[in-house]
Amino acid sequence: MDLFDILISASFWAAAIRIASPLIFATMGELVCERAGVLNLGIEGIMVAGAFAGWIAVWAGLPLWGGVAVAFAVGMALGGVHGILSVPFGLSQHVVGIGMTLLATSLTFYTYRVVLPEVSSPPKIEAFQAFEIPFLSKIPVLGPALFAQTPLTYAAFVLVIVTSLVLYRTPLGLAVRAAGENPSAVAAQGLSVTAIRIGAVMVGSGFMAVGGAFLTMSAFDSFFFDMVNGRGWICIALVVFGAWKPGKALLGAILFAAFDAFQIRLQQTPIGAVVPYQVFLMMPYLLSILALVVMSRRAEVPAALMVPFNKGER
Amino acid sequence: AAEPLKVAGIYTVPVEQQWVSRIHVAAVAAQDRGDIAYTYSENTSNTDYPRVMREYAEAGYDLIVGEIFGVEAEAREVAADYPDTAFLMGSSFKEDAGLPNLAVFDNYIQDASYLSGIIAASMSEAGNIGMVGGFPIPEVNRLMNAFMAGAREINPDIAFQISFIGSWFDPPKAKETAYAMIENGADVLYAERFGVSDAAKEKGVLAIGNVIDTQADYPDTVVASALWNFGPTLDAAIAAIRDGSFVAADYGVHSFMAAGGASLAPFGTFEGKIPQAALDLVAARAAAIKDGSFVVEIDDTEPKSS
Amino acid sequence: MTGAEPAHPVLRLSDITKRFGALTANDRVSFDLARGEVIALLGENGAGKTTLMNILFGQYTADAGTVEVFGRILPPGAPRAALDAGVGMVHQHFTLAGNLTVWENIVLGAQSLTALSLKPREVKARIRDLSQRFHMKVDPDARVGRLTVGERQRVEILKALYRDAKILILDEPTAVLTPQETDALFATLREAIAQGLSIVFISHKLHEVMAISSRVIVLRHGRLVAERRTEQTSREELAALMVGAEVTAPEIRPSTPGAPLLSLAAVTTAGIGSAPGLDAVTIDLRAGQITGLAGVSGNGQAALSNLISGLTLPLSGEMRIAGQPVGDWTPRMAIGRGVGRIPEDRHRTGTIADFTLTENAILETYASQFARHGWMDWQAARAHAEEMIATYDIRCPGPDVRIRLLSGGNMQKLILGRVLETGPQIVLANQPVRGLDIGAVNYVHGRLAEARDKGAAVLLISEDLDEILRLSDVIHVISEGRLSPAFPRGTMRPEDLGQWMAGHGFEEPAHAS
Amino acid sequence: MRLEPIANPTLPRRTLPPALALIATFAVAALLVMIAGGNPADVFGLIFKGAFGSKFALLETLNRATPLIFTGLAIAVAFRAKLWNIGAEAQLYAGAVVTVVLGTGALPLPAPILLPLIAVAAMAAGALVLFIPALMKTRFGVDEVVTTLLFNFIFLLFVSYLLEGPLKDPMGMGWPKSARLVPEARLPRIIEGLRLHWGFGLALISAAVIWVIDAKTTLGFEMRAVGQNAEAARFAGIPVTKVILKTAVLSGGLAALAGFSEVAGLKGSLTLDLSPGYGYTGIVVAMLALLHPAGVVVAALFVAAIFVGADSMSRAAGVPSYIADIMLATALLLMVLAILLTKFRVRRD
Ligand SMILES: Nc1ncnc2c1ncn2[C@@H]1O[C@H](COP(=O)(O)OP(=O)(O)OP(=O)(O)O)[C@@H](O)[C@H]1O
Ligand SMILES: Nc1ncnc2c1ncn2[C@@H]1O[C@H](COP(=O)(O)OP(=O)(O)OP(=O)(O)O)[C@@H](O)[C@H]1O
Ligand SMILES: [Mg+2]
Ligand SMILES: [Mg+2]
Repeated sequence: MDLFDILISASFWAAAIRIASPLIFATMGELVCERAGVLNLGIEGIMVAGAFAGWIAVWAGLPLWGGVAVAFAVGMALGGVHGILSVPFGLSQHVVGIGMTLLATSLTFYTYRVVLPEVSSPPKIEAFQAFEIPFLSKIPVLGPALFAQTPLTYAAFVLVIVTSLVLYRTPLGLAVRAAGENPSAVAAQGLSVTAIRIGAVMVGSGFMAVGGAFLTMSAFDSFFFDMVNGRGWICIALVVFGAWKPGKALLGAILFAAFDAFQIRLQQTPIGAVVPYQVFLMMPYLLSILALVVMSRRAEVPAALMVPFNKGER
Repeated sequence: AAEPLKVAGIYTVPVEQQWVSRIHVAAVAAQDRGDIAYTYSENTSNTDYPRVMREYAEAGYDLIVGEIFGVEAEAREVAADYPDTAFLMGSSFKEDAGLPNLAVFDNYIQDASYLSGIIAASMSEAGNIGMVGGFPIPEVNRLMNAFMAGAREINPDIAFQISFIGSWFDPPKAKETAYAMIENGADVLYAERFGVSDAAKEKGVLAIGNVIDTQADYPDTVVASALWNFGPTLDAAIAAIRDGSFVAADYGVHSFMAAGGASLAPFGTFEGKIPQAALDLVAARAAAIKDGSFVVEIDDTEPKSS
Repeated sequence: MTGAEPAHPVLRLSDITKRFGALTANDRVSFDLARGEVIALLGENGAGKTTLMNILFGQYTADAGTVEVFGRILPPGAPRAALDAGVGMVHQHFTLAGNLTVWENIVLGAQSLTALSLKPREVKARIRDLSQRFHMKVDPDARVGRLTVGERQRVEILKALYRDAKILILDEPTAVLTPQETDALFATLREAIAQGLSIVFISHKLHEVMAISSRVIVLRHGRLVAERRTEQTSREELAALMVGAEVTAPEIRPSTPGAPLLSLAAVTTAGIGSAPGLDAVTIDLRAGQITGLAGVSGNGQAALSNLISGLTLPLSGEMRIAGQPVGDWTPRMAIGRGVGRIPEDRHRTGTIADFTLTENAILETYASQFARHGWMDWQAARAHAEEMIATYDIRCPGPDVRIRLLSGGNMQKLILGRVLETGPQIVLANQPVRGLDIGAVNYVHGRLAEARDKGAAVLLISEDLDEILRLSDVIHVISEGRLSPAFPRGTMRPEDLGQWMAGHGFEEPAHAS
Repeated sequence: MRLEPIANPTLPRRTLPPALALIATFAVAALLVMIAGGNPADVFGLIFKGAFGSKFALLETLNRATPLIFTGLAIAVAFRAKLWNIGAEAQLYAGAVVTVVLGTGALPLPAPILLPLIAVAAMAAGALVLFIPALMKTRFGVDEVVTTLLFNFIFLLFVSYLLEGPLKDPMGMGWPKSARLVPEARLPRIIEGLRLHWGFGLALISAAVIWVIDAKTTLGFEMRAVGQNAEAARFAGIPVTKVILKTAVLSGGLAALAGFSEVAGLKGSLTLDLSPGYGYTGIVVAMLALLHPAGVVVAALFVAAIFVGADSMSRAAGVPSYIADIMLATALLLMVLAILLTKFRVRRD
């Protein structure tokens, strides 16, 4: 297939959107955390936990959306731990994040092994199926790419809109944005920086967990160790790439996913026969860095990101 | 009956991984028979591997099973330090007479893979087969190459699309890769990784299994599978330890079809849907392999798309 | 609302005591505030003014004592309750989020967090209404990060007014304002008083205190030591009450200028953020002379200061030091060429908060004087710091204390010492007494004059015309990056300078003397 | 809630929180062991035995601590200058790659010359790997948290390419791994017959060197100044950009030594899974140590002991070995909290 043909094919963009979906959830989650001033390096582990929790809940008999809710709740709980350690106690967000990733991952694996001690391949669930939106899915190229996805993908897009609306159009979002920029501005208005930040980390972590659950409940239908495979870390880059704005971050996620979908297809072209496959796998990362260099000057980092706030001190 | 042997497995991946799962299943079966008492450590990184070997050896295990592809030299040092413990290790190297307590094996199921390739080619109308692998390591390459050789016997011009996803456990990624291959014309997929058969199932094309039999999960998709049965390998080791004859040896032969270590899975739902010509060829090759008149080449080099 | 009866003050502090460890920051402080009254709170740096206001506003919890607003005791430690009771506070350090717009900052926390909309249109209309009523010009849609200090100040006040504050607390609101901005602020405050608000006002500038307050309360070491009606007191008395002794300003004698030590010829530099750069500036800084640079902040002072400090290079034009053109130019080279620099912001630029006094003392000279072949001589550094503590009267527990714990005045003394002890040829003093109490101000001024007398060329950048007029041997005004001619001591009245500061007089091309 | 510094913490104040953190960690482990069907009563004994109970166990703990000392130091150095190096993993592999390139026979030199040469070259490679993100930070203002993080993936893929391509052991039967080092390129054992190698010694020496740099040299002073307040440092004449780049070189070099030590001291060859996340764990080690080099050694030993002990315990108790990682994570999180509580008091208001 010609490279250009690939780029204009509906199936390619459908793949890009599919690959992007879990990233969109988790990126929105990370974005919410960082907007409130907390870098959440627990993302990778929280996604693992969410992937497992949603899947096992459905396996145990819950409906699919029930599984999503369970994943969200598990993410919230882990986010709560992250929040308590990093906000009122002000512990290093790097340490808490890495510790949370280790904790969430190992707890998940442990739970998996305790629940399913003797299996040679993990059980499958009836995952979300693609749902063609009437009419819209008939639009050429765009239709099959955008409107023949699973409900969870649609939810990812809705989440971007909701995140955006809440952040920019509601008092709560205003407080979150202020907490990430200058927490004393929030405290001086009688609002609790601690509560806002912990809340943001919890909700954001919930989104991350749903991103993980996408992998086991939409992209695939069972859970494997290590299946999150670094996607969480990508989302941290995507937040920066998106300059902490939901819309741009969404764009970044789709772009990254498009590169991923593209490299998969590129491997089957004549180029693929001569270039080592690692080069293709590297491509999305390299392009992210390149994009960061190009974008860097304009991005506005939340000023209080990674800065703990303690009422007693200035 | 005699005291069960104390057997420990050390795996660098979770026991769900196909390759390891065959060892695990065989060991559990042996335990259920009462032959061994079995325990295992999974997801042990190569950094920790020698330490874990030592711990089991120190704890007095009779037999340690596992995979030392990444730690060949260190593992041999450990084996040398514990001459009374038998080590049966997946390894790319041959046994070493100077290290009598370490025997090697691998999944030499190229015979079955070859046969599954014949079937794959016969089922592919497009003459285009997609193959998704984790990493191009010897035992993956070996089976892919045998599969491709078998397929070419039916259709010398058949095209192969080959991709490695750089992970053992990323079914969504494997699935996406498989989708791309189907878009690109593949109508039969070689399912080296989890996720590939799922893509085939969704897109209504066929898949060929590898190492394990997954037809029950994909009844209308998985046509045939090249199975690995670790039982003969393990049983041979247990017997050897029991009668004190365990020595450095290449247990890989126990994975050959002739030894019952490899087989083509029953066609099950695809019974009667495979062209007779292919079935005849499979039968002929299988017989020739068993009597030694046909040898499937062992080729560990990285396969390339064609 | 009817006029408050004298028996019912709008605010009553009773026996407020607050300790920080061993230190008693407020010691049984009590006072009342009546409706429509302005109380000025005076005291040296560290006297406990901010602490007291933070307690009143609920940001700190008092160890003892109560805060009563409109007859009701506020729960301790709850800014929310204070806000709801009608207390608004403008903090010494602004509490604004730079990434948000003016209206967003104002409405932050004023609406229920569960509300589904910010109602921007209503909010902005209300802000416009308020800004009209109180004579404060702001653009509700401007991003706060881009505003000048004066504008930010207005946003802070609007924040309080937006919440219907009846009591306004202003902690050093004028410390960073230009005289014009201060005037505008006072106009607003008078309007507020007229509309029934009551105000607590903190400032180190006694003329402001005299101008705006009706009553003055003086704190010393956390205790309320005096209370005066403004019309019955004088600046001299207040100064003495604050310090606890007679205060005399250093006498500044006229000087005889020498050769130019630093000169700029038609220098143009890049702007900094929204502030302009220098626009073909020509100036000579002469030995034995204090050159005052007056001007509204944000007119190129930062550009000039950065240039002299070694942080930037001219885009065009030439800078000479002692007649030698400078080529490569870095802060380290500036120090090497004898340029001593007192930066505008002692917290951000002048010191490293978590470094010890010793480390801060050698920050500019560690490589040249306290290290050999890359090895630090900490013993010498410490000895040097001890010497500086003694010479410059830095009040502190010792050379190992983290600089963060020093008061602004003592921090400034350290910076001053760091600059002066190398015997600089050229001294750049950018806002050297901002936020300092009278005693500290006098000290810094005295030392600057002393440096001049020893032959240094001093450039004093300040927005405080009093300070400029008192200290400078020659004055320039800067506006939009352009420089006025030099006005020798005694030739200009404040009003004249004000005209220049407002940009008048620049029509003709600027002539440098 | 508010944290209030304690001026002079008493002895119980300084010891009780860490002790409680440790006890809580063991309690968590015991609970998990019980859920998994093991005997919780044995947990403590088995962990202790696994980490220190025999010469073998002790040496394993020290071996495990060795790369963590290097990466911990690398992070401590970088974080002090507020250079957020999350890419120690990549730098570690850079060191390992160079060790393999130079140590597999390319240079026919005797050990006393070859080993230092390799070590220096490895450091240079690690330095380079961090230098690039540092340069992007100073030049373009690109956030190094992200770039160093992404570099980990890129570099690992690069190593994967090398191991399947140019560096693949021709005698390795196709498995992606490098050839073995020549004996001259191997770090000798500290005591013959025991598995502990001179990499551990080198780690201790590195810690001492960093300590000296921090406390006694102008570079240490500059790095701290830049980390605490770059603007003030620049104003005072400290060449901030240069200092950041120097910090990057030092940090990347230290991380690379972890790779050098693992390959030359322990493994003798390079595989793709050389490091089970030492680069990331180094961050935790450094923070536990409050970025102090001596603390890094202690923290690395602590982390290693918990992991080795708990891993061994899980085998002895017949429960999933993931408990070891859970314990490690719990211990880390609770211990950083405990260290905070030795210096601060929690006040409610
Ligand atoms: N958060 C704090 N922790 C410990 N001590 C403090 C704290 N805040 C203030 N102090 C102490 O309280 C005293 C009073 O400080 P405060 O800030 O109230 O002074 P101030 O009168 O506002 O000074 P200035 O005129 O410089 O603003 C100081 O000497 C200081 O030692
Ligand atoms: N976190 C703190 N811990 C202890 N003391 C503090 C703390 N913050 C401030 N202080 C004390 O508060 C006093 C006043 O602090 P502040 O910073 O208001 O000084 P300042 O003279 O007003 O300086 P500036 O006007 O430059 O801000 C100082 O004496 C300082 O010791
Ligand atoms: Mg104050
Ligand atoms: Mg002050």
